Amino acid sequence: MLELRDIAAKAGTFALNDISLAVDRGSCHVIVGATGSGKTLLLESILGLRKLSRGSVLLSGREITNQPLEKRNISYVPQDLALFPHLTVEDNILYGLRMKGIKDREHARMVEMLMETVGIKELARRSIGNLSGGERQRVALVRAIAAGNNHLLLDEPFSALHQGLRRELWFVLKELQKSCDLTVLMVTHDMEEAFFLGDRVSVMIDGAIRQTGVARDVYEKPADTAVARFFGIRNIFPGRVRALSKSVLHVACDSLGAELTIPMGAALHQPTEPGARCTVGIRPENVMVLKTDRPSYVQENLLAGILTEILLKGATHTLLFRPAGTATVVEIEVPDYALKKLQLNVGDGISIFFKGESLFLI
Amino acid sequence: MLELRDIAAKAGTFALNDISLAVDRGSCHVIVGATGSGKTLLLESILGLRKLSRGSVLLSGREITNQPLEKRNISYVPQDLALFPHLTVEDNILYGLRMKGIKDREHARMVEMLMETVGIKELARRSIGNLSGGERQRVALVRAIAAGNNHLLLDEPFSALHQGLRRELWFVLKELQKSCDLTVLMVTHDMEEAFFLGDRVSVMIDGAIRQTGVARDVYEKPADTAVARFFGIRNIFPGRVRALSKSVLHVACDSLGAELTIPMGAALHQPTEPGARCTVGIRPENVMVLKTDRPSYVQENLLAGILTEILLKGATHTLLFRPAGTATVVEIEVPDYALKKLQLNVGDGISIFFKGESLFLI
Amino acid sequence: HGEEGLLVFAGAASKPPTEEAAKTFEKRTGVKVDLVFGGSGFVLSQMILAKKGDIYFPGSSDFMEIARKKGAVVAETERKVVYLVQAINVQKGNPKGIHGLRDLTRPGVRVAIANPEGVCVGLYAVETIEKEFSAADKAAFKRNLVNYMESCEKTATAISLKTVDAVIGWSVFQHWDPARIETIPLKKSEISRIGYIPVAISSFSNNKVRARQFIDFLLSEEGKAIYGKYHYFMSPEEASAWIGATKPVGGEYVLPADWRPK
Amino acid sequence: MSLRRVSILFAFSTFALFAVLVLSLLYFYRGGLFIETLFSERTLFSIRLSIYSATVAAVLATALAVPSAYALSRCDFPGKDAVDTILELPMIVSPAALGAMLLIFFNNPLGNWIQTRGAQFVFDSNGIILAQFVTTLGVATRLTKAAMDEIPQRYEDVARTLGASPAAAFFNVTLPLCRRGLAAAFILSWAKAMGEFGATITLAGTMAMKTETLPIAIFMKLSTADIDGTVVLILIMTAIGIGTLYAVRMISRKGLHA
Amino acid sequence: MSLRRVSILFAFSTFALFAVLVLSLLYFYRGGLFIETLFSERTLFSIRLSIYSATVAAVLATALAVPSAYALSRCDFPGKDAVDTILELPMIVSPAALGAMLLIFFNNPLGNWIQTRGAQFVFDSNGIILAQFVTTLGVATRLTKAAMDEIPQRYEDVARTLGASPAAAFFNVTLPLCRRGLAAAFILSWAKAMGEFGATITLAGTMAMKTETLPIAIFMKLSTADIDGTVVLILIMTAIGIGTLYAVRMISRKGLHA
Ligand SMILES: Nc1ncnc2c1ncn2[C@@H]1O[C@H](COP(=O)(O)OP(=O)(O)OP(=O)(O)O)[C@@H](O)[C@H]1O
Ligand SMILES: Nc1ncnc2c1ncn2[C@@H]1O[C@H](COP(=O)(O)OP(=O)(O)OP(=O)(O)O)[C@@H](O)[C@H]1O
Ligand SMILES: [Mg+2]
Ligand SMILES: [Mg+2]
Repeated sequence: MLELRDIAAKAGTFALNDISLAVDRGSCHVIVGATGSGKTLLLESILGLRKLSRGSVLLSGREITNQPLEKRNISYVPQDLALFPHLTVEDNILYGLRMKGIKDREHARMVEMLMETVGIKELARRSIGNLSGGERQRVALVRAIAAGNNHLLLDEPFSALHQGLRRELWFVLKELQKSCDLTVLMVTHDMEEAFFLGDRVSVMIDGAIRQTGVARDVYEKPADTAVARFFGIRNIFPGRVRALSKSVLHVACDSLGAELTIPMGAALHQPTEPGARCTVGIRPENVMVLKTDRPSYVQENLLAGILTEILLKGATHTLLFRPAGTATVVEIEVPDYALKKLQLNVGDGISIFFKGESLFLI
Repeated sequence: MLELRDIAAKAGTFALNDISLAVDRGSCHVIVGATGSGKTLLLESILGLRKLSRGSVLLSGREITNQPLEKRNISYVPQDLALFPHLTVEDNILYGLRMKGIKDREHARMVEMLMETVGIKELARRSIGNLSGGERQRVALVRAIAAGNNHLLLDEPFSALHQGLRRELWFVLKELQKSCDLTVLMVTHDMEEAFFLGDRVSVMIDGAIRQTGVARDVYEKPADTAVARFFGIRNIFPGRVRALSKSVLHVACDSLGAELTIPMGAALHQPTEPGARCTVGIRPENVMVLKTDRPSYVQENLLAGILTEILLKGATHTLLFRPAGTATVVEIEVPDYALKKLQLNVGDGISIFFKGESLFLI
Repeated sequence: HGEEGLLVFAGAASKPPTEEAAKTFEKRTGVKVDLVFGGSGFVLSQMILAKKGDIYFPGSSDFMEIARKKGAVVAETERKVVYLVQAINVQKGNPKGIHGLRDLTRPGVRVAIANPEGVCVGLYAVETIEKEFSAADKAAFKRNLVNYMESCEKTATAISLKTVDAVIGWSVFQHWDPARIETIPLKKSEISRIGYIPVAISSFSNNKVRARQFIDFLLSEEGKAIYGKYHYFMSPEEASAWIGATKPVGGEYVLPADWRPK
Repeated sequence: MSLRRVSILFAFSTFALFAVLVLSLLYFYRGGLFIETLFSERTLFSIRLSIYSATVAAVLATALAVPSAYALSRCDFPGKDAVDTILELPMIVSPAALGAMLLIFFNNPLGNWIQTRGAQFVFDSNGIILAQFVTTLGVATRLTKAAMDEIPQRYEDVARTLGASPAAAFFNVTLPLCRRGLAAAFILSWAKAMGEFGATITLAGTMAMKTETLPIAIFMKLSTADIDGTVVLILIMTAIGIGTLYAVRMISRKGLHA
Repeated sequence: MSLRRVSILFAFSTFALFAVLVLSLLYFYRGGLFIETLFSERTLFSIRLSIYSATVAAVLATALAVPSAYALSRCDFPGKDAVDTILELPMIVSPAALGAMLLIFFNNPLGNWIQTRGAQFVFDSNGIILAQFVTTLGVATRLTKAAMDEIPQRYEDVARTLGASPAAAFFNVTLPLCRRGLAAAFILSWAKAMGEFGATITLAGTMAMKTETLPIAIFMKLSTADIDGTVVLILIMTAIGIGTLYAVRMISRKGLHA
């Protein structure tokens, strides 16, 4: 169990602010966040590579805030790997074991098997300098795990691997977590990875943790607009609750010139009373386009307006839409084949439609 | 236009073999491949950082095989970035311009705008040492583009960026390609990236290029089993063409104990006559599971057998299936909710079913 | 230092005969003699700083003067061992055709003398120059003067290595490197005094009896024979005979201020 | 005791060693003489001469060292090992022998020709610079090479893909990257040149107001058994040398570590 | 002309400079004398003494330099700049002055005490080692520090996350990473100690078969205007020194660059 209590640290003009976090024993906690949001800094602060200006770090209930690095028993895969350039792959990997004076056969066999599993066993005698990017990353991973600590901090450990191998290593990591009772805190920018590996996920923005929860919850119920934006919810509109029933919520969005009907359960914190301010969001890919000349079979969450721009991209394209009587821009992502079928032109009057279940209340 | 003719190079015991490639002017050619397959080596060979043991490199028809590095006019974003640690972000970026003595205002403004677009403008005066991983990557990208060459080699240039920013930069790159007439050769291990950016895609395996083509073709019609495996087609079975009509192909797969019906157009090279050997593949996620106690509404490509293992993973799970009367293992990936609905147990007799259009003929 | 052995601080100029003498003395008495050679002043500094040593044996008289003033030697024990006569030394074969003092003022002749501040052969040279040269000659000489050599032996080496055309040194230089050095005698009037090499017991010695014994050996016939072999003058008479006139031995000469920049 | 403590202890014991040496000079120190000696025309001349020639020699040596070090660090060529090894020659043979070798060289027809046609070196202030240059060249090259060896060639290569010529890449990338090593090389060369004595005295002589550098003045004082004078000059030398280096270090710290 | 060519040219001109100096010795060379001098008991003693004391001094200096350099490179402590600057003292004050300082030190009550209770240094072969040690300590520390400065602290930090104590991280990571710099420091120290002359002669004197190292023997030959002997001894010194260094370099190349 790894616990952070109100940690704060500084790096130049950048600051980590009051970060609290608890990673349960044996679980994997994933930190996601934009580049430059302070994820690496946070890991370094936990490890003692950076001085905290405030707060404390606890490991299995024991405070380690002022412990020297080597006494913390936390292994680390740095973003830049920091493999020892003068040692072979094998010596890099066995470094931790040797430092701890662990000589037992079983552990050594475990390490060997691990090397085999991640596919670097044949590299054992190679020097670090002539490995490929992905090979290095795996060496760094094995080196950290082989050190035999129960706590593991991983800074984007799979970023240089191709999809197939990456997925394989996810399984390996899950397996190891169980067999070695590992508590993992990991940084990634791959959402799939976060979903797959993360028992819980934290979203870091500008040096602060904005939301923590189960992956799906965080993804589907962003706590604030910044988190929503990070997860690709590019359409965000302010609103006001007009009425609420047991199953749905009616929100008036002036900027859209329309009232939206949202099922209950679309937000973390439900506005409790009519008149409360709120924010509604929707992913561009969840906005449906209807040609106005076709009969529409939906009535709710339907907006009429004008198609103001078509941005051709590739597999999908982006459309910009202006609801009638407003200056708001709604972003819509449509697949290539759909666009072809619709035969749209800039300036066309079209309707769009938000599926209730894909609307977010923030 | 960048052309490689039968390039070969060595690095220790690893060798690049007879690589030929042509990147059309203004297009983006993506190289995908497993880690350690030689992608970085190939880029380095093109740039002249490594000596070729054979073959030639042509740029716009002009041979540059023996030209000094700086005369090749190819910009490069190395996998390890190699930013100059003694220069500020701005000086790193302007390095190329200064070396070429380009002083015109417009170019400088273009570079400034580029920095703004990728979000590193406020970092201009910072030193390289205290940038985050993703910030560094963007600096390296801008540095390469700012040098003003028409040819650009990118080695996993977006690997440290989160999804949102990564997508934005895809657009930026596409835009730049048009506005600056850039010919791009790029390495990635992100398939989405390859699809989005790559006009053409090459698959590299063990130092050789196994297949080149339009992204979708390569993905859907792998040229050989190695490529197929790389793209996650983990179920691969040998077969023999039994009959072929205008629209479908009947393939007998002894290892499955069944005959498969495959629509024409599922392979790059169609077997021309009955009796020809061929290989059939299918992705685990395209294998459908039917409980045998339910009535089946499909007849084609249906296999009965036994569920031998359930590997619980997370969002999706893997099932292993043995067709009746064989020793073959078929891998099946099912979403979590589906597994729950099916209420399967190891040892159950179940049926599986391959959708014709998701079968590959290799 | 062991009770048995003797530690001698000696000027490097007389190294070969002194080494030979020490060896002979060792053979005769079984007393080990350690010789520290160097510039006479330099070894004196060493002796004072180390507070060690039994015998001080400089290359020339003026250092004995200093040693006496500093109380580094037992004054009464001073003895003169050999005698030296001033001369011009030139390269073998005398390529510049230097035959007398006045030739040293000729343009284009590179001349050196020993440092008159520390080395007596330099001081003697200055005395001669001051006495013999007019102001114009002196100026011409100073123009030709390229260096003050820091020791007696360096003054000789300057000729050996052909770094200068002539030095005003000792007549004995010729015998130090006969293949390269040639001595041009000065006129007898030009020589004011005869130089000598003294020896004395160091005040730091705690083995004065043995030290006395070594000095006695140097002054014995056997000792003298060794120095004679190296063409030192063994008595004032011998030196006067070589000059062709009788000159005083040693004595004081105060270096004029213009030779002593502050 | 922790590594940190132990290592700091060692650092201070090195300091103490040298500090004790300097302090023990005070045993012979006489204040009045210090002022008198320091402000005498002769001492001031020596100080100026020492600083001037050490600076010129160190600049020359470093300037020559940089390209040589580049060749030794980056290029492969026949005879490289020989070049690399001979760099230690000036240290190995001892300064006095080096001076003798220089004298012997000027004894040769070639050396003679240089002296008659070109500049005088023997017993001339040019000789000081030459002697100091020759003694420091080897160490300056060795240190610069060591510094360059630590800079990966990769940066240069990448600079060239950005259009820099090999020379530009060298000047803009490698050279500034090893600036700390270069500064260390220069400072050490300067210090070595300042303290150079054996080769200087042999080649350039000891003439007051002409070729008498501070180390030679110290030696001359010692040679005239003037121990008080020696102590004073050593103190002056120490103060000037260490003071200058301390100042340089403080000033360049900002520039170098920025 | 390309940078490569120019830089190689410079490297060879450095080589040529030293080579010409060595070759010009042959102007005075006499073969018979060479053999005779080389195999005389006295020369052989000098060779042994030189190699022995230089090796001991260089080993001691490097051993002390490593922890000091670590402190200067990795730790912050008050007085660090002073320690850092005083390292150049032995170069600045010139060897003869350094020797004089050592003599003066042993004149002190403390120095005296050491000499009576501990080992004899003044006019003793211990003095040679001490003089060489003191002259090389500064440069050894400076070079080792420069080498360590180039190794990012990060490796040590990561080693510690793997359970290495600061000392273990230092010995297993930093030290081997700067092994080339360390080797260069040792080699330079050895060369410097081999050629050390000023401090040695001042502290230990010139006693034949006792404290006469090769540089001192050369000096004494020169002092007695024995040019032929000087030349022979310089050649012997050069051959031994450069030969040893070349051999060391060839052998360690494999070990270091592996
Ligand atoms: N010395 C400094 N001065 C100013 N800003 C700094 C300094 N050091 C770090 N930063 C800033 O702190 C922020 C956080 O850096 P960090 O490396 O933790 O980001 P990150 O979340 O790991 O990003 P990435 O995903 O790109 O690795 C960055 O914006 C970086 O520029
Ligand atoms: N000196 C060498 N000796 C042996 N093998 C080497 C040497 N240098 C490189 N290799 C091997 O060459 C292969 C190709 O390396 P390269 O860096 O091109 O891989 P890559 O395709 O870029 O992989 P990644 O996606 O991980 O960056 C790797 O397996 C690497 O181990
Ligand atoms: Mg990071
Ligand atoms: Mg790569």
